[in-house]
Amino acid sequence: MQRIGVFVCWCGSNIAATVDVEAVSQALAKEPGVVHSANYQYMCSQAGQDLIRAAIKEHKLTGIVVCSCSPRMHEMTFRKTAESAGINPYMVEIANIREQCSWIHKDILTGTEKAIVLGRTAIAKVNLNAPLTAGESPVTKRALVIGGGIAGIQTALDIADAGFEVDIVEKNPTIGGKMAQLDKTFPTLDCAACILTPKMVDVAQHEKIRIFSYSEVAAVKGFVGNFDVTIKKKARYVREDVCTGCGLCTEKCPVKKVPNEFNLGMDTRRAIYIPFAQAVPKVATIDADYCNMLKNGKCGVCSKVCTAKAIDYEQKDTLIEEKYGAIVVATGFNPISMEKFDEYAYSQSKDVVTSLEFERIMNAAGPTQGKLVRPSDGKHPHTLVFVQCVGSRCANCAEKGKEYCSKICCMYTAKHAMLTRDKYPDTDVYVFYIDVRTPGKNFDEFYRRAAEEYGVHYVKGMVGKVMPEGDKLMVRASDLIANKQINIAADMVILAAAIEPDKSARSIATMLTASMDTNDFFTEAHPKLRPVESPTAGIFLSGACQGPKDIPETVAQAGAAAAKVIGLLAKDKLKGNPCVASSNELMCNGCSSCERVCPYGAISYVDKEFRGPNRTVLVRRVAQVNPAVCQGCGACTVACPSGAMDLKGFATKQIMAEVDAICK
Amino acid sequence: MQVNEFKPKIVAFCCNWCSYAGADLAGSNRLSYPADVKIIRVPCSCRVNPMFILRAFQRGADGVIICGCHPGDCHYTSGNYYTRRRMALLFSMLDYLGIEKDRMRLEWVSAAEGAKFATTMNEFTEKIISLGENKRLEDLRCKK
Amino acid sequence: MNNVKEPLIPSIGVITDVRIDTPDVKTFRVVTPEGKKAFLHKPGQCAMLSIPGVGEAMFSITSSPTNTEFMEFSIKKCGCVTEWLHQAEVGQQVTIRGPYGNGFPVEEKFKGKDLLFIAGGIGLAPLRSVINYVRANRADYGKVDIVYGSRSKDDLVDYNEIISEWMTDDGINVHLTIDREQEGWTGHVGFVPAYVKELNFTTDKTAILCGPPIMIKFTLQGLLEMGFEKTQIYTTMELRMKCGIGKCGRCNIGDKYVCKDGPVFRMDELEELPDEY
Amino acid sequence: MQKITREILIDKAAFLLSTGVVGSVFGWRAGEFDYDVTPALFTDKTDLKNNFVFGDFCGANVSKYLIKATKNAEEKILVFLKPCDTYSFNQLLTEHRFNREKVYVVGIPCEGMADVRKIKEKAGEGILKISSTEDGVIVDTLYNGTISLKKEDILLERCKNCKSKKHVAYDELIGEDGTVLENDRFDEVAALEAMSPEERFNFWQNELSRCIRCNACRDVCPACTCEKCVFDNPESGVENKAAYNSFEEKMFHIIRAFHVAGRCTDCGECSRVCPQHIPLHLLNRKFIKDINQFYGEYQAGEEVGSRAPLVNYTKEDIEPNDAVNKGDK
Amino acid sequence: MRKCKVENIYTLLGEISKNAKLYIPVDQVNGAKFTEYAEGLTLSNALKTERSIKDFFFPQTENLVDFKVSGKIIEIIDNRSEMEDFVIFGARACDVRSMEILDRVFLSEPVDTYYANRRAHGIIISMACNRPAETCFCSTFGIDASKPAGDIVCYKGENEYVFEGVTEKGKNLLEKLNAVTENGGEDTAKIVQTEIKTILDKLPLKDVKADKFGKDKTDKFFNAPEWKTLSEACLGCGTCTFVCPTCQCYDIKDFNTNSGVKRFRCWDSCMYSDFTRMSAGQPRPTQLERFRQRFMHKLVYYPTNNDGIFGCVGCGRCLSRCPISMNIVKVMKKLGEGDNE
Repeated sequence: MQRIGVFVCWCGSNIAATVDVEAVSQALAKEPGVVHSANYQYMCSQAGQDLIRAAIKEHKLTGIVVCSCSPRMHEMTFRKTAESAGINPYMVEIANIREQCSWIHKDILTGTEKAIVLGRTAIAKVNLNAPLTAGESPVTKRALVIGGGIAGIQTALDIADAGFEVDIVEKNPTIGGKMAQLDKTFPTLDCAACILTPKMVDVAQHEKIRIFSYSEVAAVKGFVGNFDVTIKKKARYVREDVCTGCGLCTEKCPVKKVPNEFNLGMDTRRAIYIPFAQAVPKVATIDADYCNMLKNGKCGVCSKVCTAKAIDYEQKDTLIEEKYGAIVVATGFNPISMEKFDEYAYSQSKDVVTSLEFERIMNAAGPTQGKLVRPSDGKHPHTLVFVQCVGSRCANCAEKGKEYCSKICCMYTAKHAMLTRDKYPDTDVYVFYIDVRTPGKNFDEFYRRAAEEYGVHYVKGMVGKVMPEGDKLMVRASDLIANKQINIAADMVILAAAIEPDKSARSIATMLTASMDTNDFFTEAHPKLRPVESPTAGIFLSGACQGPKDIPETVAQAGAAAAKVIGLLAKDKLKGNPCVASSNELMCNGCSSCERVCPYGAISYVDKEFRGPNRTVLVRRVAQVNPAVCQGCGACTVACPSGAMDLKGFATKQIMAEVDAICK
Repeated sequence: MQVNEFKPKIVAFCCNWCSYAGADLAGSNRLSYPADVKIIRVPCSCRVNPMFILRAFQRGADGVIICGCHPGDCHYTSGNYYTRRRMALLFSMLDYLGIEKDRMRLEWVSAAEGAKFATTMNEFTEKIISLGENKRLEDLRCKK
Repeated sequence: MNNVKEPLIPSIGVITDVRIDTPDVKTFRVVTPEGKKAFLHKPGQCAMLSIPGVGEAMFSITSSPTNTEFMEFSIKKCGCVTEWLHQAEVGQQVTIRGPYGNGFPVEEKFKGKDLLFIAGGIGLAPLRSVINYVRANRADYGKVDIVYGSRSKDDLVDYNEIISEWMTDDGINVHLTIDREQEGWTGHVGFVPAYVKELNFTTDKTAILCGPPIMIKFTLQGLLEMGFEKTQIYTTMELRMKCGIGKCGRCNIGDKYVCKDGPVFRMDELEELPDEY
Repeated sequence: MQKITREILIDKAAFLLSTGVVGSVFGWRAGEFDYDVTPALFTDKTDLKNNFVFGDFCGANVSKYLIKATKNAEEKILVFLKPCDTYSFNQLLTEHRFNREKVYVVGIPCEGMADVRKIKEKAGEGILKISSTEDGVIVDTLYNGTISLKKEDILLERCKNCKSKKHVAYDELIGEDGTVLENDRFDEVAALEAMSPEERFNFWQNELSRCIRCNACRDVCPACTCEKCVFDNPESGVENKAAYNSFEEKMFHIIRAFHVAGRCTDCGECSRVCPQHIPLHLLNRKFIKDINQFYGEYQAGEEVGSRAPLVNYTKEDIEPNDAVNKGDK
Repeated sequence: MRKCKVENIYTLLGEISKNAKLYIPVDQVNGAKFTEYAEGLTLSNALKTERSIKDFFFPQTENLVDFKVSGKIIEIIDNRSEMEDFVIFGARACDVRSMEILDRVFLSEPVDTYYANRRAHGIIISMACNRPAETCFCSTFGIDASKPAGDIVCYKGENEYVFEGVTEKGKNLLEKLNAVTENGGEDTAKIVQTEIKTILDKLPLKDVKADKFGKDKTDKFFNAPEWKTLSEACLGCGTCTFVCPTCQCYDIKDFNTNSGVKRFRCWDSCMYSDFTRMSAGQPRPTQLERFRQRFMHKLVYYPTNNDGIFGCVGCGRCLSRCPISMNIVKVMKKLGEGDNE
């Protein structure tokens, strides 16, 4: 039998206001196994923890029940407290009498009664707790960064600078991501390429960093500290180690009409190409969908002109197996498709563009060499209408867009409007908005400059319809402040498309067993306190894959994720989660049910000798759990009909005791 | 308050990653639901053994609800899919044995769905109150 | 004693003392809530102790019938009931019913004889009541030899009593042995059966054995080789029991019920039983 | 179709024994009467010739015995399996319960086995002799003279709705193999489903309250091969030896049915052996019916190594709340 | 002797049920079962009830005692209530003998008070077996199916039921029924007995003999090689023990309710693998030992302790219930045959 100490927290008035903490601690003192029961204002405070430590010593406690806030909040805290006083951290259970009790019940009688039941339940469990020790596993001192945008680049650089090896897997032929496509950046208007490309070069030259460009993560096995990752290096038909990036092939290639994705299809490239001048690695890639040689074996021009002999039409996708200790997801974002927003005539008129397309138009390296012209006729536009929140904040149109705010649109639209007015003072620029959101350093000042100094017409209201009429785009909108309908004959309409996580993220999340929210953004382990970690141990989040964010925020998060990775890789050994499944070999009959439901492949079988009746030896096939691989879900425990499989920390007996205590 | 008001006993198994967090969120947002609902934290809804559910009824529970991550969102990738199969068969079997089918329920509640958690518990409790005391799966020894 | 009328309904016992004997043996003192001895018994008889909800188990009463104040049970940790008991503190109530079994024929057969007690490990527990009974009625019995062995010095049950009381008694020879050499141990080292042979007792004694099956087997062999008759040797058995009154069928071996007809058997009686123990 | 007689089987067995293909034969041993045959292992040819029987009363599914028998056997064991037995055989192999190499399976056709209870119901107590005929049996009785009964009236419950005459595992076949049959085995389940919950509750309350927890259903079940059943294991938290009240009876049967769900081949042994005549197969069949309906047709034991529905899933599975409400629609 | 017309039997039963709970065999869906008498119920014609009358005196489960535990304090609660008188009508000779066998166990010192209490309040009206079955072999154990024991013996003739008071209890009850019975019936009883005897001679198991078994035969049979083949197919279920009218092994279990501990007794079976398992080991490790124990107990151990009376009554229930059709007749024949060689 345990010697249990019960500690009821007031949480200031958070608990004490609707739960009679004194009554709870008195009632729980009578429960079996309880030898000490106390209450205190803030159990999680230093003083509160000291109180627990003292009681452990004084009453020779073997188990602790803390009636306080959610275990998701302070379970760790109290486990550490217990450990520091010499008892096993897993002898601590939390009764959640704040979130599940005091905060939701107004009546003190009800609250107190329920708190007692919750406490009793935790006591019943602790009575059956056993000390658990975490297993140890070694750490592979290398990190994988999935995605080579600014988030991935920054994370990789920070980790590598700390002395650890980092591999970046980028699905495109070059790293750089969305930022490489941008022209200027708000609110300082420095040129994106000027600040990004040096970082790309740093990455390329860093001795600790390897770039797997034009590659994808194909499979992930293992667990924190010990991931086995299969990387698929797609065939680019150019030998990376040999190609000098001279670009001769891209000039001679006869296939000229390939839509250039870097410019969002607004111009063309060749079948062999280097995405942009500062690409890293600066290596050509053959687009197999267009290359004549690969399609029908007729051409071979690039091979002929390549003096470095880098062209290899026989190249195949290769699989590379690597071990990593930590994985950072930096899969980024994309603007949503405008297909469903027909009211803006995106598909009907070339002059209706998305903001990212506009960004390319404004970019000196873009399809128009930075000249603002209409995509349809190359004429200079005079009236430009910017539409905000296209697909963002769609509370009532979730089937078309997103419910969330895409966060960056207000600022880049201000930037676009400002730059347009700056370069082409002859233009009329309208911005239609629901709200203008500028909560960042120097953001509001930036927006006001656009509106006030640059004379951008900000109109609160939404655009109802855009109709192409002749070479004009008739924009019908409402002005909510003036409370009237307005019609504008525009030359160009720029849509601030909502952003969404990259489509590849979903399958990556599945491979990583990392959870996602309903919008496919990766969930963080804690929205406030652990914003750069995934709930899955060893998986970290960097950049827009976790939620919409601008460059400064992305870089900050990238650095934070790197710091977390460094913290992990700096350890030689990792302590595992001791709440893992284990099989009672005496009960196991080796039927394989558990193995089939294990999502981690943590269960294997061995033939083992057992003592049979009359001094005989029987060999039986029995299940064994690899505690380092097991994540403790418990699926196997229910699949096992013999009850041979149990889960430490959530044992069948413990849960049954909890059921009993609740129903008592 | 009425003297003979039926206070049902309801056991809610909540997975640690989604539904328990959803319950926490309900708490943080002060969304109230009946005190008759008591939560047992399990790592994943797939830890819930049918034996636990029957045990709860034996010990006097009037309703049992299991909450897990939405399909596809399981922290352990597939746990809730197994739960879904197990519970579909178990509930169907209990119904077949003439046990009121509304006494047991499976709901998917994400960590973000504090409001859903509270509504679900309110609705479930209401349902159980309308069904009355659990008579068909009771163990008289456990009645006071 | 209400137990005569209602054999399956226990009465309350209170643990008034817990003594740690060895790392896995504790001795519990049990009295009624009024502070009296729960019932009278013979040496070698047993009682059913239980903790409601945990289980009931049979234990031999280790204290002597001549002790009129309380009963003692030396209990080795080896199952859920015993594990629970080992956690119990003074003041804990348990339930008790008994006495069960035949006990040793201290009056009928042992009187006037020289006695040789041979015990191994926790096997001393049932013999202790006889030894103390004999000590209390010293005049009725001849010379007493006690051979007691255990794994180590720390595993010798009742060590203090052996040293301070038994060894100081006249006419009692205590021969202690442990399985392996141990620092601070100056006594004999070796297994009990070998030690018994070494001591080369005269065959006019009545031998009383208790210990693990392997010890019994080899000691018995040794005694027979030394010239003892089977009718001179007694032992006490342990088997799964539930009712204690020879009805539930669990401890049935051949035509005997160990809880009622045993647990004490003379070797020749035991040999007649089918080989199932 | 060739009628299988004991002589044919004895000859086959004797041949395989003498050629050393097998070291022993698992079959049925004659009893006191014509109907009380016992599964038995034969090693001796004389014993085989004198005591081996095969006939209308060899209903017992002997596949489970192979677990024990193969453990001690040095040589191969010959086993005669009826079509339905082969499903259990495969299921046991799926669960790695014995070594296939140690068994030599001779598949034998089956025209349905007789239920002596039904004969007694019709012919009364005092049965002196039962002889098989082309389409039934002739019963000599103490009190009612000689009675002849039609086979379809005396078939075992499970044979009335035979699911398959096809052997899904064998090394050798005597006679021709049959096919998987269309059958009405879910009709009884459907009839229960059509009742009101109250009626269903009363039905099962009445049936299950007769349970004496002798564990025959479990001990005979080829899917119940746990080293130690949770109901025998004090550590499991659900151990109960004798059902004290109707809850424990339900608990036992629900959990047992759940544990074999997806693994039960519907061999019907549980109902056959129940001394209290509880139609336990209706629990297992309910699970099979649900599985077929929710997750697609699945026959346990049809294929060695197939993945049981409860250790499998699809992302589009039915929601439990919809599963129980399906009847309301 | 007293008699009553066949058509008046329900009047008589009604009379009995006025003063005590009366149980009569009634055909249920799955065989005859002793059912509490109520007007409108019809007596079963079946030879045997599915379960024996053992259930009335030694029920499958019964609450022995309750405990309340709070902290270190235990309270013992004996919650037995006053036992009502009851009458069982229509017990067969074998079942009645089984009571004698159980009495020797439960009523020997120390007396099992639960059993004794039920015995004291129960009256058994036995009924001669008009139509013994092929599985009957009570004569093997010296039981006369034409003249059963019991508190009252009843013979069912063509037109009348005849009653004979045997014990004091029985005679008293019969006296109370004077209003619904009349004197006589001796002839009918004789006729019934003779008829039964003729049939008994035709039973297929009439030649099963128990004389090779009995007192002090342990050595002879304990190590017989036949046990291996006999026990080979045994599933280790408890069917035979639970339908057996004389099996009386039990277990004592505690059940932790939400508010206390209930200690109850339930049937157990020596056929179960955990029957004798203990922390120190398992004295009967395989089914062979457990199987042997059951039959040795019935045929050797019990007679040794009980003046040669066998622990089997030849009711034949195990013959028809065993899932694998293994039974005591096969055991006796096989072991007996071994003896001849």
